[in-house]
Amino acid sequence: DAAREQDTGSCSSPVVAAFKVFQQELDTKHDKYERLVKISRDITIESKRTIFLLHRVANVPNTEEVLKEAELKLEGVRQKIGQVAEELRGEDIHQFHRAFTPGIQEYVEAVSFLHYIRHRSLISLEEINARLVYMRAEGGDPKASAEGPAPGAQVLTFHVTPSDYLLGVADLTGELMRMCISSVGNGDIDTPFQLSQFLRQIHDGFSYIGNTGPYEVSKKLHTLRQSLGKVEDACYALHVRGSEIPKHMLADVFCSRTALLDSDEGVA
Amino acid sequence: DAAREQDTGSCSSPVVAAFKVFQQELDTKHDKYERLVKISRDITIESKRTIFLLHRVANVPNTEEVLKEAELKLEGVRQKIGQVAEELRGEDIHQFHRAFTPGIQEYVEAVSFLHYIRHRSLISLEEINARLVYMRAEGGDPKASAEGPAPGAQVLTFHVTPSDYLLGVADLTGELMRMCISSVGNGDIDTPFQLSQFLRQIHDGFSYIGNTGPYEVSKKLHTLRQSLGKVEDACYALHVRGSEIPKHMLADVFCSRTALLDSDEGVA
Amino acid sequence: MSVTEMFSHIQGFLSADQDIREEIRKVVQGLEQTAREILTLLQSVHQPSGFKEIPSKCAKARDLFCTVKTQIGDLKTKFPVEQYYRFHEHWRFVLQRLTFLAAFVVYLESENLVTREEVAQILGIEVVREKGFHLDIEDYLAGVLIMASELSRLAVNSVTAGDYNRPLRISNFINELDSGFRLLNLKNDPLRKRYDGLKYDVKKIEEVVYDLSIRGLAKESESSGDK
Amino acid sequence: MSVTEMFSHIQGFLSADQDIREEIRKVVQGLEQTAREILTLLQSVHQPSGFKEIPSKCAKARDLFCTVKTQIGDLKTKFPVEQYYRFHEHWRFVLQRLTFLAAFVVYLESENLVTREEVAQILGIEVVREKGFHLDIEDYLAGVLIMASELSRLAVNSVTAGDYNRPLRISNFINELDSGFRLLNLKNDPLRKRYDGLKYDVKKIEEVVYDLSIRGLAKESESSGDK
Amino acid sequence: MSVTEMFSHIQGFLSADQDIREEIRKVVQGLEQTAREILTLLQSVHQPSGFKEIPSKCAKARDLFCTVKTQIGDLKTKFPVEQYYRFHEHWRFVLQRLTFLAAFVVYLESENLVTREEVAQILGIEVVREKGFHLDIEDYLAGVLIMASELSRLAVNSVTAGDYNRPLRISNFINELDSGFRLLNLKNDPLRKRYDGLKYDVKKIEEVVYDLSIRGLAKESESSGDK
Amino acid sequence: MSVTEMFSHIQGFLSADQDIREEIRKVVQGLEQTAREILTLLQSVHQPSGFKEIPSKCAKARDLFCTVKTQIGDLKTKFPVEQYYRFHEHWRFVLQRLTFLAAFVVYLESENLVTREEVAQILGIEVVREKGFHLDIEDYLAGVLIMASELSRLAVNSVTAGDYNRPLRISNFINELDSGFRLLNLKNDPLRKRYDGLKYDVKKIEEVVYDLSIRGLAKESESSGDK
Amino acid sequence: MSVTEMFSHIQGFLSADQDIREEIRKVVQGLEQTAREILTLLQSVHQPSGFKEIPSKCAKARDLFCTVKTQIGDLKTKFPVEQYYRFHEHWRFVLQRLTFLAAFVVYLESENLVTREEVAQILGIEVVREKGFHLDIEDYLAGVLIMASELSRLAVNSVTAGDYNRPLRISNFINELDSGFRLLNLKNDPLRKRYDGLKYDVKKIEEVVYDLSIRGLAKESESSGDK
Amino acid sequence: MSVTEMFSHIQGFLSADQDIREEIRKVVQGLEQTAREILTLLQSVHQPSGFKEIPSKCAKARDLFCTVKTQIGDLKTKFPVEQYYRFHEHWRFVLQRLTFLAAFVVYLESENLVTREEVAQILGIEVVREKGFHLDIEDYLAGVLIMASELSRLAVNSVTAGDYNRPLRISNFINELDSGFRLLNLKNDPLRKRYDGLKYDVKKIEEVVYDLSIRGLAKESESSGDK
Ligand SMILES: [Mn+2]
Ligand SMILES: [Mn+2]
Repeated sequence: DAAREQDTGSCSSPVVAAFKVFQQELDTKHDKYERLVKISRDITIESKRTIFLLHRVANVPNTEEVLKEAELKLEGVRQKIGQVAEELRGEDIHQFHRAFTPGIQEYVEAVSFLHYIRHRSLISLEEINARLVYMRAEGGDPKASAEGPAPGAQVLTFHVTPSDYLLGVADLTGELMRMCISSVGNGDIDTPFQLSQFLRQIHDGFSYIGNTGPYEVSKKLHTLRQSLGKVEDACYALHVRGSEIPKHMLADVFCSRTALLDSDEGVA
Repeated sequence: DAAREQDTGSCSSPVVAAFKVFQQELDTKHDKYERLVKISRDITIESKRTIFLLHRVANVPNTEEVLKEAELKLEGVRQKIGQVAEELRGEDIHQFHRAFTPGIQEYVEAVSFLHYIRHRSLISLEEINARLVYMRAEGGDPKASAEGPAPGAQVLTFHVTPSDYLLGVADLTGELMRMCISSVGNGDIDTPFQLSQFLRQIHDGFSYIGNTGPYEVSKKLHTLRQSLGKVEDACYALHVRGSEIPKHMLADVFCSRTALLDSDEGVA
Repeated sequence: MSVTEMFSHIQGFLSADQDIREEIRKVVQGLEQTAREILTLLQSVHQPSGFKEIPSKCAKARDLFCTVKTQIGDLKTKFPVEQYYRFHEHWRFVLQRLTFLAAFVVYLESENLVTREEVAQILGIEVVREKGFHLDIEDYLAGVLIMASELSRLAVNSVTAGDYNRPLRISNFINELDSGFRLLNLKNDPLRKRYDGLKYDVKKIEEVVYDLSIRGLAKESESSGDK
Repeated sequence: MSVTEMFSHIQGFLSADQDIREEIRKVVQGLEQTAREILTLLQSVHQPSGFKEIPSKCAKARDLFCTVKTQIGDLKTKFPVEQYYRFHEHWRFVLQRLTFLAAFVVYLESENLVTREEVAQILGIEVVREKGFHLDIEDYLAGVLIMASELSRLAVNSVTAGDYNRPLRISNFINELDSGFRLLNLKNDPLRKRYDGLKYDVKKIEEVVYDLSIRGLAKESESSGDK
Repeated sequence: MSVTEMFSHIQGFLSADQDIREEIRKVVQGLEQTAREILTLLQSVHQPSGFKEIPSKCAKARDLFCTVKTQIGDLKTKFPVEQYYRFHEHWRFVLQRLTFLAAFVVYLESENLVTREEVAQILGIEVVREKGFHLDIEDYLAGVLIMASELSRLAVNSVTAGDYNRPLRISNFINELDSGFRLLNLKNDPLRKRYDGLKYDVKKIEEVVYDLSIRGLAKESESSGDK
Repeated sequence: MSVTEMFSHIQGFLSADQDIREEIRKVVQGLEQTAREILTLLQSVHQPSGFKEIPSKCAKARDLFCTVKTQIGDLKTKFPVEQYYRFHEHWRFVLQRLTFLAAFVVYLESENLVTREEVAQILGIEVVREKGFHLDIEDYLAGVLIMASELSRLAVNSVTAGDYNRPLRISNFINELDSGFRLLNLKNDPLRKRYDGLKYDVKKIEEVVYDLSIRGLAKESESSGDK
Repeated sequence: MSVTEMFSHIQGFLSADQDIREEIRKVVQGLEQTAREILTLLQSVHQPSGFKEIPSKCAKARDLFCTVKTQIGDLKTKFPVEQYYRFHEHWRFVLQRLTFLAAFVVYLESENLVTREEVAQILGIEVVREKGFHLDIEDYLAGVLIMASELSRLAVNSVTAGDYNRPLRISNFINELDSGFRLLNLKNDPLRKRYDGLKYDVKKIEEVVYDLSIRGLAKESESSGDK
Repeated sequence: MSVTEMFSHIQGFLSADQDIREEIRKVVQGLEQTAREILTLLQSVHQPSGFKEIPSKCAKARDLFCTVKTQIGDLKTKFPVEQYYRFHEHWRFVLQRLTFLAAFVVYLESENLVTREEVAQILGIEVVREKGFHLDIEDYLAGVLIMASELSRLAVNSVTAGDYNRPLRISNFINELDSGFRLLNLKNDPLRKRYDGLKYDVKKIEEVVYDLSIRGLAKESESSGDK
């Protein structure tokens, strides 16, 4: 390669010399972009699998174990996000944002789903970002260390943008809706009402933001509204069918049925 | 992970047992698909860069060196296609076709471009496929060798489908058009006429196929027609301006001009 | 080889491909016809009167599956076996329907989940791709999910027909199926969408069981609930 | 923090963002206005009468670039410097236009290709991202390509104005530029499209040079061609 | 004939065609108005109070169908009969609506499925294409499917109005209709899509019957269900 | 007048127009903000606990409508009144939202359909175009249709909150609205599409009433149903 | 007022509006017809033979503009003048075409740019919005841009017809027009897009002038170029 | 007649219809194949060498049109003639292509515009709808417009092949065609869109003529231009 360049007649030209630098710069940028796309795909896949895992919570006796496994998977995802952060070290994060935004949104969806199951609350952007702080280990990534001994190079952070957070939370509502319908099917009558309350809050939050947010958010509003509708319908059905029997009887009925249907062991 | 499965109450169920097998099978398939997508992206990028390299042919004194470098790059791409073939060993190629078709089309575009520059002819599907035959080296890829000592495992082939070939050739016409316009700019008056002849043949070929081919082919026909139009216009302009001066003078004019413009060294 | 020859050559490939597809389409149409006939046969189980006739209807369906076997046998001859996925879209839909019908028959007969092996055997095809024309796993799963939704309908109609026992058995069955599906990591594809529908089937059946429970109609099933 | 509070919090982010964009838009409008004024100034070089005035027009353009500097200085204060690419789309277009204008002035003055450093200096910005508000490489390249197309027009109009010398110099210049661009691996993006246009500019200039050559009008330039 | 003459001649054809379309559009607007009036009339059957008035409402609807007849009579005069399919799109939609309304009236009167002959007679048109302005078979089927969805709504509202008998009869009727449709080999067109909706109507009605059964409200009707 | 003078003159017109649009956009943004606040306020009626607070929420909403009035008052000053339709697109969307909110408040307070006059009065605008900034009839209708869909949601949530009375009243209201709309001959435009959604709302509410009826929960409300 | 009364009332409004639009459409069709006739008349200037007939063709076109005036006079009676922008889309297109034609006639007659006042006068409408049916400024500009592209065609055809003088005059005219447009701050709308086309017209004409220059054909015209 | 009988009956109709469509599709596929062969044959006129062979290529094309005649003859037998418009979409596209090819052959032979009668005769069909399978007027016009764009390409390639005469004749022909089309009042449909493309063809050919004129290459042809 170098040999050829030597031979090129016009290689003495300052214009061509300048463009050789540009070539380098552009290729480096595109290569980085491509690496980020690949990491993002990995993040997406692992986050999606975590979400599937979390839906299994309702069907296993030991919830905590599933949650721990999910936590472990997400720890792996966070390592991948660490790689993203590593690639972005010293870069303008927005320059490559399009390369990794799908992965990050999916991570937000997964981590907020886990958080909801654990704490029945919405994880905040700050809480998410707080876990995306990386300390460089001793024998750290050589590529990263090659950047030189900049002060503070030991700590690396990744910041999820507010709009990626919003988009991830918007998708979370779809998973919560699925969880709600499953709960009803499992005879769990508390979760749906909790979920409808929670979803309503998120829905009201998004309505409050309305069209002032990024375009992608407004686009997801319709799906969100549909999910809320499904959850409200489910609660309505639970209430209506509950109306046919006095409250104190309900517990008895459920007791006997729980004995009856062995695989029907809801979360709580 | 295994521990959790042991604990699951319903793990004795044959249904659940069967689904565990399904889970394995699906995940394996998705993982393979994902790996193929990534290889395909690499193939695309390297093929595109080869095409850019080939456009530099007109500007360097030693054409052969550029062609060799392009050949080298494509050899690298073929190694990647070898990885695809390795992944597809024993699989139905059409099952994963969507994962790698963009890369293969781009490779066809690059390899047929190189072939045209060398031989001024259209590479055939058979010629392309003939170079996608892989012999497994002794210390071969361990993943591949793990598949066991199947007879004939030493030779691996990859077959470009006719429609990927067509789609790659359709894109080639765009590159040929670029080459034609550049040639005119470089004062090369033979290449454009050759190219217009060649493009017309390809165009007629595609018209002959018409809408009997895959949908994507018909979609590219419009661009192809535009490229042909640009090339025909360029030849027209060359002819018209050539008409203003007697043929025998033309050579003189070009001689003096070649001396005049130092960087204007065309291919032929 | 000239460019023109090359394109003629390719055109040869393409028209051969189209001919194959045309042939496949015809056979698939026949298969769809048979599938619709089996469905009509089995629909009667939703009728109050149809409950007693289940065994005879299943037997007749089994007969029609022989026709299916013949038709699929015909289909297999239409294209090289190793190119299954090249033409997959053509029979994907009908194979899912047939899997559903086979699964439904097996359920009606034995209240068991049909295995992939059994479906393959009923349809006269393979389980493993390497062995020949086979049943894609996602098509098998899709067929099973269609059955789940048919079962939720059956649970409702069982009650109308006065059979308070069946819904509880269906409930057990569907719950187990649901546990199975929860183990899978699905992509955002049609199968995922269908699987989302399963949650509604489970919910519907749960509601039926609830209705029976609060009315004490589920009692008798307790004894016979171990099917 | 309640869900409501969280959304208020996020809403805070979002409206701050919108305010910044609003501010940026206003400054960018001013920049576009100035860019149009510089363009109008430089357009006169295409007029037969305009050729002698090039130096004075360039001087005036340089004056207007001071206004540009002030406006960009204002722009820089509107957002945190490390978030350049967050708002890039807002000024990308005008920065390409301004690069074109700077490159055109420099060409008219010296017949040299403006460097990225020079553009940055003329606009009062940085070359290296780390140092502050900078000139993105692709925007620099786009600006240079706009100039190439302006030069092909200039070659044509030079002949009309009776200057048979300039087209040959432009031809040399553009050919060198073309050699430079050939070194780049571009994505399928707007820049690639613009670069495809360069081939037509080169072709057009080549045609002009040809027209001059066959008429023996390019002769005199041979002596002065080494500028 | 010169090119100009030829094109003047052609323009004559084109404006004649446009005039016909304009005329057709106007008559079709009138038809849509009448169709909306009939619909409003029949909507009252969904009201608790409306159940007793069914016969009188049907009679009034029959009156309005006379207006429809006149309007269609007018429509027929607007174009040559053998060009029916040339302008089909203009009246296709309203003809489906009118078929629905005719089918609904007939169902309310007799609980029978209207035949194509009856619809044709009510609308004053032909069944057989060769005989004149006719009812296309696919439009007939579309109209029948619209009615099916109206009947599922009627089943729900019957219960609200305290009529526990009607849903069972509707259920039988719809099941028969469903079996009928299963005999058809529909293409992948709008009709097929509409037909896919039928299974939701069937399911909905089955759930209504279920609700009545489990609460013992369907008892009395079962004995008198042989209507 | 030279070309330059003419275009300077025209630029004066254009920037005046752009300034007006800029001003309008700003005021409309404020209106949207207020509309979102009113919406957030009224959303609480869907909460189980929110039912008792309806009067107080409506009162607060009425307060916010005063802000709306001021903002619209401001909007009116931004452009000459006879150019309403020139800038209509800018406020069309928010005016439909505000109409919906006004209609919703009025419904919650009195269970009546807000008239165009009332909306106009609540928003501080005119009904009659000639008198000034007015409420376009299609925007009024669009707002009313948005409310219909909100009411179907309210019917569902009322039941969940234990109010079995409200759905029946909503059902009557929506049926009346539906009859009203059936009187209109809508073009094939966005309004028509929205209206097509109304029949889903009607059906949804009918099913709620059905669920209450079959469980005897609608009994008590029927007696007191004359609101 | 009952809901029914209210909606009947509204329907009155809606049909009145639809009638107006129908009327407008008809008149606009007539206008389009006349515009096409004027265009055909003026097209002859592109023919070698047509150059001498310019004055007579322009006179005939002026006659046809009287018909236009009558038709626009008719159009004005179809709707209240202050609702101009309510129906603007209906005549926007034809008004731009007519402006183009008027501008072309004026150019052919005097080689001047038609002013907005002149167009208004030719079409029998107003310049100032307040005074009545007027020519929107953006429609005037669009019409002028259509003419620019017609002039680039005319430059080409002038050379074919042996008139080497006209292209130079057109070139000056178009350059002036281009400078004029550069004074405008256009939004990102259809007009902006059309304006982007102007630079191709400028370039095309410059190339024609170049072709004449290099062949020494522009010589004579240069001396007489002060028209 | 029971519902089942009725639907069996209907299925009879539907399959007859589907069979007809299947048959039509097959014949149309054959027609498309022949059309592509004719096209390939005629494409050679764009080759420098192809110009002399025009007569022989046209003769061969005429031969292939006999095949077309036979195929269309076959097509006619597939459905009742009065249902032309029922199946129009199936052959519309290929009929436009064939019209283009016939028009192209006629142009190459005689440089005349093919009439509708001639096309009909070449294809072996009718002009008048009442007489049988005919050539719809809009399909004829579409075919003619496709030829116009082929002619603009031919004009370019004629020059490359050294024939400076032909472009001038094409230019006259296309101008006449353009005038013809300007007499038509086209709706906003695909034909209108295609017609908008004609003006690019006109312009393109005018530029070719210009290029010849300015270089004095059109001289000789002008004298002999009265063909
Ligand atoms: Mn998700
Ligand atoms: Mn390419």
